[in-house]
Amino acid sequence: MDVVDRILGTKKTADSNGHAPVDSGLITDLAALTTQRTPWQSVQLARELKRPHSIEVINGVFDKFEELHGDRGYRDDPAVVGGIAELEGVGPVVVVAQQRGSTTEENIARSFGMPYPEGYRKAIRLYRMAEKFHLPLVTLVDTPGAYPGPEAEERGQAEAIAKSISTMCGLQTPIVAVILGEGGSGGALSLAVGDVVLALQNAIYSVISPEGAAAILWRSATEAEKAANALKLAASDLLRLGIVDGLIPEPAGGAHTDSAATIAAIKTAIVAQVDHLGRVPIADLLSARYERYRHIGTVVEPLAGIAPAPKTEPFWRRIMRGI
Amino acid sequence: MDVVDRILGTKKTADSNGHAPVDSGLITDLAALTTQRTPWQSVQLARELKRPHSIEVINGVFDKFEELHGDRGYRDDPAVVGGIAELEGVGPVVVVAQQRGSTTEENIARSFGMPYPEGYRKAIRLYRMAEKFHLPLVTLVDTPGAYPGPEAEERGQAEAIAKSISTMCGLQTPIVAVILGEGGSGGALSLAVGDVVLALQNAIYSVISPEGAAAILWRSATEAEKAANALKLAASDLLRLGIVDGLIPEPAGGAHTDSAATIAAIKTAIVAQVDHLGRVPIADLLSARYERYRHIGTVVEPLAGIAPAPKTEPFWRRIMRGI
Amino acid sequence: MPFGRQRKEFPSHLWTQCPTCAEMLFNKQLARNNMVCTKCEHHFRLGARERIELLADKGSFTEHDVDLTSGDPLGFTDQKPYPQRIQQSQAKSGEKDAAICGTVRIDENQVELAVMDFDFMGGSMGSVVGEKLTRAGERALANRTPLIIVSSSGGARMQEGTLSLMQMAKILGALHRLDEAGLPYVSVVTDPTTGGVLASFASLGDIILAEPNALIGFSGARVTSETIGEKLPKGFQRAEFVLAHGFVDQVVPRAQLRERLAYFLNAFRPSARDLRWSL
Amino acid sequence: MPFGRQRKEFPSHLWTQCPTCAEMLFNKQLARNNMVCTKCEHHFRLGARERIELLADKGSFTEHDVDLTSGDPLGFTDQKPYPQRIQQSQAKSGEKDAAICGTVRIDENQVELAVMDFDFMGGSMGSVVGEKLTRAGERALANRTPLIIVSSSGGARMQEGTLSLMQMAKILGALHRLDEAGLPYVSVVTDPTTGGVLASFASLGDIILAEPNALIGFSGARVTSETIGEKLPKGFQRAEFVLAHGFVDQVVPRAQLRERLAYFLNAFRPSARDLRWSL
Ligand SMILES: [Zn+2]
Ligand SMILES: [Zn+2]
Repeated sequence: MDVVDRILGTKKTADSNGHAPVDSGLITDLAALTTQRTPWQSVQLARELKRPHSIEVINGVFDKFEELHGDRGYRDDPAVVGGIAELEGVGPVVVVAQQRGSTTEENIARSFGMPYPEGYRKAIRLYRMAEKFHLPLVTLVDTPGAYPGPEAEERGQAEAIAKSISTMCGLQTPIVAVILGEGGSGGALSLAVGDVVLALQNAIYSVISPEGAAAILWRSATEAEKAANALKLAASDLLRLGIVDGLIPEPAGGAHTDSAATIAAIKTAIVAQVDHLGRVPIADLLSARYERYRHIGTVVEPLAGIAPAPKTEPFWRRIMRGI
Repeated sequence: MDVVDRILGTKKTADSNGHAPVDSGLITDLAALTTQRTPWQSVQLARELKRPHSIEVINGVFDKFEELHGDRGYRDDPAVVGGIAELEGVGPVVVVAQQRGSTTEENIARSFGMPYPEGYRKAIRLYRMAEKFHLPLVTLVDTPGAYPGPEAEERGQAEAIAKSISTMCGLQTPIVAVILGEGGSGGALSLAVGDVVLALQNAIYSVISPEGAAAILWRSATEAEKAANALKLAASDLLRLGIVDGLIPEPAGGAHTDSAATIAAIKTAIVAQVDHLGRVPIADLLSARYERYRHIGTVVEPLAGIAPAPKTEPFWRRIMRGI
Repeated sequence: MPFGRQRKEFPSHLWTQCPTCAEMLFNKQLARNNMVCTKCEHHFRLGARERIELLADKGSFTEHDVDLTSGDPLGFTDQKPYPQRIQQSQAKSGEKDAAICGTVRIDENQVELAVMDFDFMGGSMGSVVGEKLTRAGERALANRTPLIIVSSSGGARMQEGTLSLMQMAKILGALHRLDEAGLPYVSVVTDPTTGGVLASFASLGDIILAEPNALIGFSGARVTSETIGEKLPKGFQRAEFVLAHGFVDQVVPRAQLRERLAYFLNAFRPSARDLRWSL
Repeated sequence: MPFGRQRKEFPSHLWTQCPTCAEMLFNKQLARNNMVCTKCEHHFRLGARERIELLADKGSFTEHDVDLTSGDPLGFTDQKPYPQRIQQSQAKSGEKDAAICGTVRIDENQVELAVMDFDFMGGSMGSVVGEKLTRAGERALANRTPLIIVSSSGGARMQEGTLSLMQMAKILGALHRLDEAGLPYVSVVTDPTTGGVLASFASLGDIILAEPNALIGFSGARVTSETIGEKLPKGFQRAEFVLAHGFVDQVVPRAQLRERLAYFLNAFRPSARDLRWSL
């Protein structure tokens, strides 16, 4: 595939320029995972109140973050934080993140990191700004999901999520998405369509919360641990399934035991990925982004042969690693 | 100017195809105005409750109107009516209009034809639909102004109007705007940026209502008639100032005395204009639209010579008439 | 049906009671009326094959991707294994999964048509639905024809976990290409359309049509109600409510759906005029 | 100033009372602090020339269209003739009309800067303001530089009738071309910005910055209040209110405005990277 070749060529040029390998500091091989946790342990760690949240991560990873507010239509949603910041060695980027609180007051003010439609519409506005000014886009995902209240329904939660995903699909600028903690369903995906999608080692990303799945499928909320196992929502599962491209290692006790080290690892990963993607022609990037999602999923087609999930690494992960 | 030449060339081709002259049925020469009314009489006629309003005009001018609803963000505003319709001899077009009521109940339901921000956002959505599917856009203007309540302010009345005007400035499809009755300030302009702007003979179009101007400038709302004279808001004044390109004649007693005849005249005018504009390459159309507004206004520049309002017909009116 | 006497007089394989007007409806007549109550116009759910029958020009339907079936990428088991659920649904419905796709003509317009089937695991969207809808979008792009998707779904399929979630991005990627190519996409939203289906392709049509009284919402009303701990407004998440809030273009009775779609397809068909405009 | 004693102690050509904290401020000190109260940071209105001084790199301002003045296209007379109003405003302010435009450098970025002057007929927008701002936009497009407009206006100028209204479309036409060319436009909204100025260029910046407590609204609060016949919410139409409702990016204290503008101009400056992206 010539897109792959062109992108890999770009990568080699970057390497010979003295840059570090793009996957430096990332776990892209499951065998390299030293700590093994159960999915349920990951769920607990991902939701840990003291886990570094988006604003703390933004302030640690980027310089001179200037927050930008508002959706130009209804409200500034504090559950979504976005703006422009400097990324060391790269230059200005646009950052969009979900922000959950570390205290009860902050959680109430930010609706526990559950965006309203206007939060997604603010995100879309900032995506378009990134595109207009050719700034790479970095998103940080950390949400239990989109806010499920009646006002959110009335103002078009579904429409806002759909448009956010659609906008990211065609956005003419590089996108790096990082799942920091909890990636809750469509409310997370609407910030997580990217050229490269990374996850922290103990992050989770799921189509439904384990509690929700337990209530529906096991008819008992107490079976959440069982559901967490079945849903394959842990970062290591997501890596294996080709949903994320690499894991950012956390300290042995979890990210909250050493925020500074965690944030340093996030910074290393983001710098490498944004730097690499910035060297790829935008048309190639958009083709690869389309293909990245195009090939996720497992279908069986008896007459035309079987097309199950790729047993080897998907090509976009090879692109990322430059091999 | 080569754009003008190209557009005039297009016009000649249309004529030699057996089409009627584009200004047929229009008053483009003030000397041809047989009925002379005072501006204040025009204000009364423009606001006449029984004057044909947008839905009646749409149903008379177009075939098979299918209304489309909603702004995809907050609400469907009944003060703005829009959709797709067939225009005889032309094909499908997008129509967007302000709708005031003919009864008190309808007026309350449609907030007296004063759109909320979501009304303008619905309009913008339909403009984009016209652009995507290469459908000409016809707008009908009839509003006292944008709704001035606190909810409209909170949801961004100013932003919605600004974006609507801006969208029309760059919209890649022909636009014909018709001022049916009252053209109230920015709330009207947000539907009235066009390649050709027509007005009914007794329509008005003003930066502020005569009552509002009287209250501010004469410090007395009873001086509204004086203000109406001073503001030059009558259709004949607008034609002279180059703000509208032609007048659609009304029956001697005013449009409300013979709706059918009025609507027939509107149809003749719209068909001719849309048909003509549909023959002009879109790049030329956008250049001429830019120039149309670019040259409205009177400034004096002592060092560089005087650039007052054009004494002869502005070029875009010549384009419309094909001379 | 509160009375035993009624039950005997109206055996359920012959009669259905209308939940809106309580009229007992003869099943054959109900089917002949496209599952709309002949007395009060209550819209019952319509099967995917019947929907295609209703919309397509007679005999114009050519089905695609007939044999695409689901894998079990997660080895998922809740109260029974996922492959067993699939097999049972296939046996019960006679369909391979929750979407049927094909090329049709509607009033002479060639169109890619995809219809979701609520009877198959609640119309849930897993890899097969994602793949079939994406291919439908890609075929529309390749043939430069419009795309129509009729939605009816509880959302993403939990048994394929995050892979189901990714189908939203996969389908929207294809729809985005369709949009950039200037091709029409019409979304028809039927009862019920919720969750990840509503939060992706169902909400983004150039034209969005809904059926009367269809349940249309992102979060289940139960979840929403629990969130605020109070009763929801009347008509909440019903088609007419969603219309008033600006998210669908029209609520169209089923009897008019075919002609309405034909109208929009004809309006959006490129004309000779377009060539001149591209000068 | 309720007491005669105070009036003598604080003659108004030397002192100004802060309307927020009631502190008596020495005029020279107030001017040195860019018309911000030294005690409570209340932002007084700032003249257009002082604004340019505040924002532009020292000595970098080259004014354009200095001598553009208003005609009287309508022969407008209210309580006095329009030309007389213009002349009086010119004599009082020393300016020709309600906007001053020029090319400046801000932190080494060449920028077209337009500043409205509320002191000139309430900053009202007639043909001259429309023409000057449009030319500023066209210069930015020609030179491929950013554009900054600092708004302060009661809206369109009634004395030029519908011609004033048309200036909104004229300016937005130029801004639309700027946007299509990928050039940045930053709107700075200061006290007060209302009517047709807010409903056009002031509301459409890539970045929109407002000054603290600035009055920002489409309809006058009096009109709005009469419409509902009740009191308005606290802080209605003030910068912080408008921020909470999503229509401005930041409320920026005047002391930080210059560096904040510089930050965004630098962030939006095309880099070598862009060339590669256009491949
Ligand atoms: Zn019934
Ligand atoms: Zn003070």
